[in-house]
Amino acid sequence: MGAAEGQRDRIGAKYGMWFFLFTEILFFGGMFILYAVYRSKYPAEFHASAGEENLLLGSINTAVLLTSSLFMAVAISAVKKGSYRLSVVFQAATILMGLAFLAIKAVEWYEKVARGIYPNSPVLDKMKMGEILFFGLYYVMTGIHGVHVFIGVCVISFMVYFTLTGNVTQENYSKIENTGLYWHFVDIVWIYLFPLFYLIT
Amino acid sequence: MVRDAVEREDHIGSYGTYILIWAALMVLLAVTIIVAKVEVSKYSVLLNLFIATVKAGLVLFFFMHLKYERGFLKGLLLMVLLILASVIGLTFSDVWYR
Amino acid sequence: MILGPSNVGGKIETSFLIITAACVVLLIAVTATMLAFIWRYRRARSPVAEDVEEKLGLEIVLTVLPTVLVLGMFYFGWVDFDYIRNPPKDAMPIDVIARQWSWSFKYQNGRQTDTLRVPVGEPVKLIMTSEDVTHSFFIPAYRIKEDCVPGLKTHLWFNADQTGTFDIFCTEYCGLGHSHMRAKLIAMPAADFQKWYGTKEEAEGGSKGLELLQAKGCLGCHTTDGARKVGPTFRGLYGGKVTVTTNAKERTITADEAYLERSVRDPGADVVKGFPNIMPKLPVSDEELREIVGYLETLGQDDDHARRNGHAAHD
Amino acid sequence: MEEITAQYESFYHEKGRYKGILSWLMSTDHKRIGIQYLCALLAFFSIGVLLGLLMRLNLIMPGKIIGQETYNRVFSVHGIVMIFLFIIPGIPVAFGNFFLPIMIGARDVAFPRLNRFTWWTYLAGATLVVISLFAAGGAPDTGWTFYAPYSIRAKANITLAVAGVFVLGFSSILTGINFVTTIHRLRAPGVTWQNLPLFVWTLYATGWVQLLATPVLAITLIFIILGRVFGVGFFDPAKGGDPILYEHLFWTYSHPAVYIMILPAMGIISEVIPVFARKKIFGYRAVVYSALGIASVGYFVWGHHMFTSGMSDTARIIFSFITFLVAVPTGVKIFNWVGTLYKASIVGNAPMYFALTFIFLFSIGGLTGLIIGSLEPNLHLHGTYFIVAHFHYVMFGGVGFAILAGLHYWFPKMSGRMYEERPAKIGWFILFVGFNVLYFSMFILGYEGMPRRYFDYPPRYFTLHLVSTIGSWILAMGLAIIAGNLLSALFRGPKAPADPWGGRTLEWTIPSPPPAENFAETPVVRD
Ligand code: HEA
Ligand code: HEA
Ligand code: HEC
Ligand code: CUA
Ligand SMILES: [Cu+2]
Repeated sequence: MGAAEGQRDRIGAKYGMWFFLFTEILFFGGMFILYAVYRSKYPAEFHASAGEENLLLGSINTAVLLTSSLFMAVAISAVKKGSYRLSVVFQAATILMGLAFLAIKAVEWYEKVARGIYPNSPVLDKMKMGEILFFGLYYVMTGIHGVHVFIGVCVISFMVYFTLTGNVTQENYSKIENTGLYWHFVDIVWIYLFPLFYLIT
Repeated sequence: MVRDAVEREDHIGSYGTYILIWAALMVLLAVTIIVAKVEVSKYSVLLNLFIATVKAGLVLFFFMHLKYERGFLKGLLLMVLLILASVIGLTFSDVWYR
Repeated sequence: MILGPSNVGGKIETSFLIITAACVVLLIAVTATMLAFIWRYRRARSPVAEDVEEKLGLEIVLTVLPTVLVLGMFYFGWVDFDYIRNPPKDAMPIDVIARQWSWSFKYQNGRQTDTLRVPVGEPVKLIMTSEDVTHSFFIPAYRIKEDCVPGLKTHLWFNADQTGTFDIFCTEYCGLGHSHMRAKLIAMPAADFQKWYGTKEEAEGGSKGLELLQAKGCLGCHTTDGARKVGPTFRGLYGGKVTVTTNAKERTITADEAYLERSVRDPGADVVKGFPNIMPKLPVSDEELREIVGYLETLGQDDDHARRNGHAAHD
Repeated sequence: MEEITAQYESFYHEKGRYKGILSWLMSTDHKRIGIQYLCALLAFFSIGVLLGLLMRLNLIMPGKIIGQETYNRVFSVHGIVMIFLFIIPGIPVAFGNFFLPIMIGARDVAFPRLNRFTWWTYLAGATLVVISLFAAGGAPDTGWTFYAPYSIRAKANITLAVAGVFVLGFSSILTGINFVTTIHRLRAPGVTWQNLPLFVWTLYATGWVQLLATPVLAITLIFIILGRVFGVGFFDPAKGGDPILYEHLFWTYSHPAVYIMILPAMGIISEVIPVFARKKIFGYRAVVYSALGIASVGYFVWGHHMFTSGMSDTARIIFSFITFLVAVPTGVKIFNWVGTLYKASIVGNAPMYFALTFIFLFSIGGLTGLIIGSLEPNLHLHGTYFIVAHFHYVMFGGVGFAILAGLHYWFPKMSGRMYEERPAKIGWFILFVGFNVLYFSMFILGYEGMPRRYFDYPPRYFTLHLVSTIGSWILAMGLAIIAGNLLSALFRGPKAPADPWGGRTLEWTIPSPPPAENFAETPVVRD
């Protein structure tokens, strides 16, 4: 045990990651509290504003993210089985899916901004209070989720590098395993964001 | 350490299971969109949240291997979710009765 | 039952004293036991320690006892709470408007003042809100307070039992002038109150301009008596010399009518030296502005501007 | 247990990749990191103390030394520095880092490099806060609570300060994760949950609170920044936002935060008292359960800061009720400490003096907490100096005295030298007297209705303010004597033996100061 060995404590590292995810649950939890309160105050406005969302793009994005999770899971199993080539391919696919998600998200944001709907915009400030809050929450929650996706993409890129250089191996796969946990968690957050913003019409 | 003996042999998920889970997730995605569009009842929002929870459960238990973890970790996760739920509940004890 | 200057004050005081007494007893018990043990079991008298067996029974007693105690305290904090929070139906409503950094009280007949006057022996309900940030309305003598939250109506009620003049403080930090956001509560005999309530407003202020200063909240930051508050005093302002910062350049100008109007319409344009640029743009119609400026002109002239503004306001 | 002679060099002579000052700044040795934290903490603490004295000075002659605007900034910075830079990280990062691995027989924490990283994030956050004091716009003037909507409109450098606090929170979370994982994974054989030192237990409970409460603050602070920079109106009534919701989110973190402060302090006390009473703690299990009880129930009482905020009456009653429940496990702890003295053989060293005064002062602070936790008295006392007195009693009388107890108790182990007893006790006495003069008068002030955060006040409060200010000078003197004594011991004190107090925990089995990897071989604890 000790310092050097502690580093190789795979289970310790996994626990650490889970604890971090608990933190993330409460971090997003803070936003969900806000959402819940404002939705209970302004149900009609939330209902109406959700209709403005682009359901098609939202659904595609959900599918993209779920698929990326599949790729990530496969990539990890591949490392554990020693098929590094396969793993790298699937990691790259995960990254592509992540980037696709961000691109589609950008299109959605762009659509709204083009219509003048963004925080503090003259158009938005003239709307009803519940609608201002809905779109404020929309930007903040999807924005912070997007930042998480982006961080995930960066981390997975490092994992690709580590797998190629033999830093992540069949015996020592903590890093990629924990990356996977993070990626799946980000996916779960989206699973909840999707109905809350697109499906409450 | 002895107490980790069980965990030493880590679970390796099979590709087949993963693909099945993925397929289930896709089906649930379709269902949830349909539920929302058809507006079967005014409870469709709750139903959608329920479906989301099932999806999240699938990801948690299979993709994140929670199914193969010790009860300890599952218990902790449950505790965290309960705390979040209680915080929301206490906040609403203000919001609803104000 | 302790009586105080108001009904709710007495109730709160009673509950405070009961709970405090319980706490003092507990504190003395804990401290005395500790001191006794320290004395009895100090090294010199008790050279060898004896390990004491853990007694489950004792531990349970030591858990249940405090539980009962705290539940008792909770109860005494709660008994009159519903009474204190729920005003009777016939209470006279008064609107309280808080803003940085002054109070306005609006009566049902439209009368608006910056001093709260209430009749003794009649329940009064305050309906409170704020125009900008969160404030808190506190009458120490009555032992009650409640925040004034923008976008929300909160309430307090009381029944004054004695005549007198009492302080009103703002107890939620609201920015620069927080500690000067004070007002007075005057509890007066019901008959006097009715007389005051019935008379027209002119009787008090005398001038329309002064009333406007009060109503718009100017007097939250400015005084007319030469004391410095958050902003410079109005006394001796008109016609005197003022050192101001305009576009980051300092200059000395004469406070003429145009300057006074500019100061209200665009407070950031000329910022008086020695004061922060925090005066808000308040909604004032041209008509009202003329009244205000007209009033300011009556406040005399005082060339010694430095002395005028160097003097700090102390009660 | 027999003494391990130092085959290793002390960690002061670590031979690593880096030389000189970098061998400290880049070291991943938990002991070095702990000492660096301690130095940083004490530096910020001194700033906070000076600001505190400045406030007291102003309050006996408002407007003569500093103006109203300055005063508002001073108390805000005092609060921010004391809370976020000093007392919340406080015990865990300094004493926790140094002693947690040793006490469980490990060579380091679970993630040593992460530990190093948290030190840098702490410093980065602190730097941001410090920059916010001097950058154009001026120091924040919102109070440490950053209440919206004022904090969203105020012109001062709130964005920077809030960003700094956010980074500090991040550091705190990572420390929590690190400690919880360490305690789960790195216990030496024989160190079980049933005989884990109580200080470690409290760090464990604290770790969970850090982990689960801090993210709520993080997101709240992000909302403030978004509100200021992008005009997202979550707390702006003009845009439908609800200012009270801000208070909910803020206190959802900041009440549990007071238990982040006090739990490790209680841990120190639970270590010190048995050692100087020469016996085992009375009711080990009760003390452990009560720590876990405080940590978990403490999560659900935040509403007691909002009894006059316009929150619903239903919520007020619920929160007051839960608040009273928290007092029970705390009471259990007090009873067990006092019970430990029964049939003891009490040695009167300085750490014990501080520990026993902790019990007294913390009881005053905690019991007044119950007074303000009651529904009716709170209507009177909220926002007055009564609250200021309450939290200084729990935070200095409690945590502060525990830090001083720990500092004296572990001084020989950390520095390898002994301090002098006499000056320590003289300092203790003056500090104790000054403390009570300074803060007890605030209870009376508050009862008479003196509002807090007031730069200026009606003259009837003057006498008590004067008494309080004089107390602050006495207290400063005591603190100076204590600090001077420890500083001179650091350079001139005699060499300390491995176990000067007769301690039973593992850190006393290794030389003072401990060698680089703590233990020559993994210790095995038999009970
Ligand atoms: C270390 C920090 C710390 C600790 C430990 C506590 C502990 C407690 N605090 Fe305190 N509190 C603060 C720091 C802390 N507090 C701060 C900083 C603020 C102000 C924030 C701000 O507005 O700026 C505050 C404000 C505050 C308020 C809000 C006041 C207001 O603004 O209106 C309340 C109200 O309920 C409260 C209550 C309590 C209670 C019930 C406890 C309990 O945990 C205390 C339990 C302890 C005891 C009960 C005493 C010991 C026990 C015995 C002697 C045994 C016998 C007793 C019994 C069985 C009852 N605190
Ligand atoms: C840990 C937190 C901490 C500490 C140490 C202090 C220390 C002091 N504080 Fe305060 N204070 C706060 C936290 C703290 N404060 C907070 C959060 C607020 C609210 C701010 C707000 O309203 O937003 C506040 C507000 C506050 C006010 C109210 C301002 C107002 O409302 O207008 C006043 C008034 O006098 C005051 C005074 C002092 C003084 C004189 C000191 C000091 O000078 C006292 C000196 C030191 C000690 C008592 C020693 C204790 C010993 C230790 C902690 C161990 C140190 C170890 C070594 C020296 C080796 N403080
Ligand atoms: C929030 C506090 C605040 C309020 C409310 C306020 N003022 Fe001011 N006022 C200031 C400050 C501070 C200054 C000095 C800095 C400046 O010139 O902007 C000032 C300056 C002035 C001046 C120039 C004074 C001089 O000495 O040169 C005038 C005239 C004035 N205010 C009038 C008003 C009127 C009329 C109102 C009400 C409609 C009002 N103020 C409301 C804070 C306030
Ligand atoms: Cu208004 Cu403080
Ligand atoms: Cu609290």
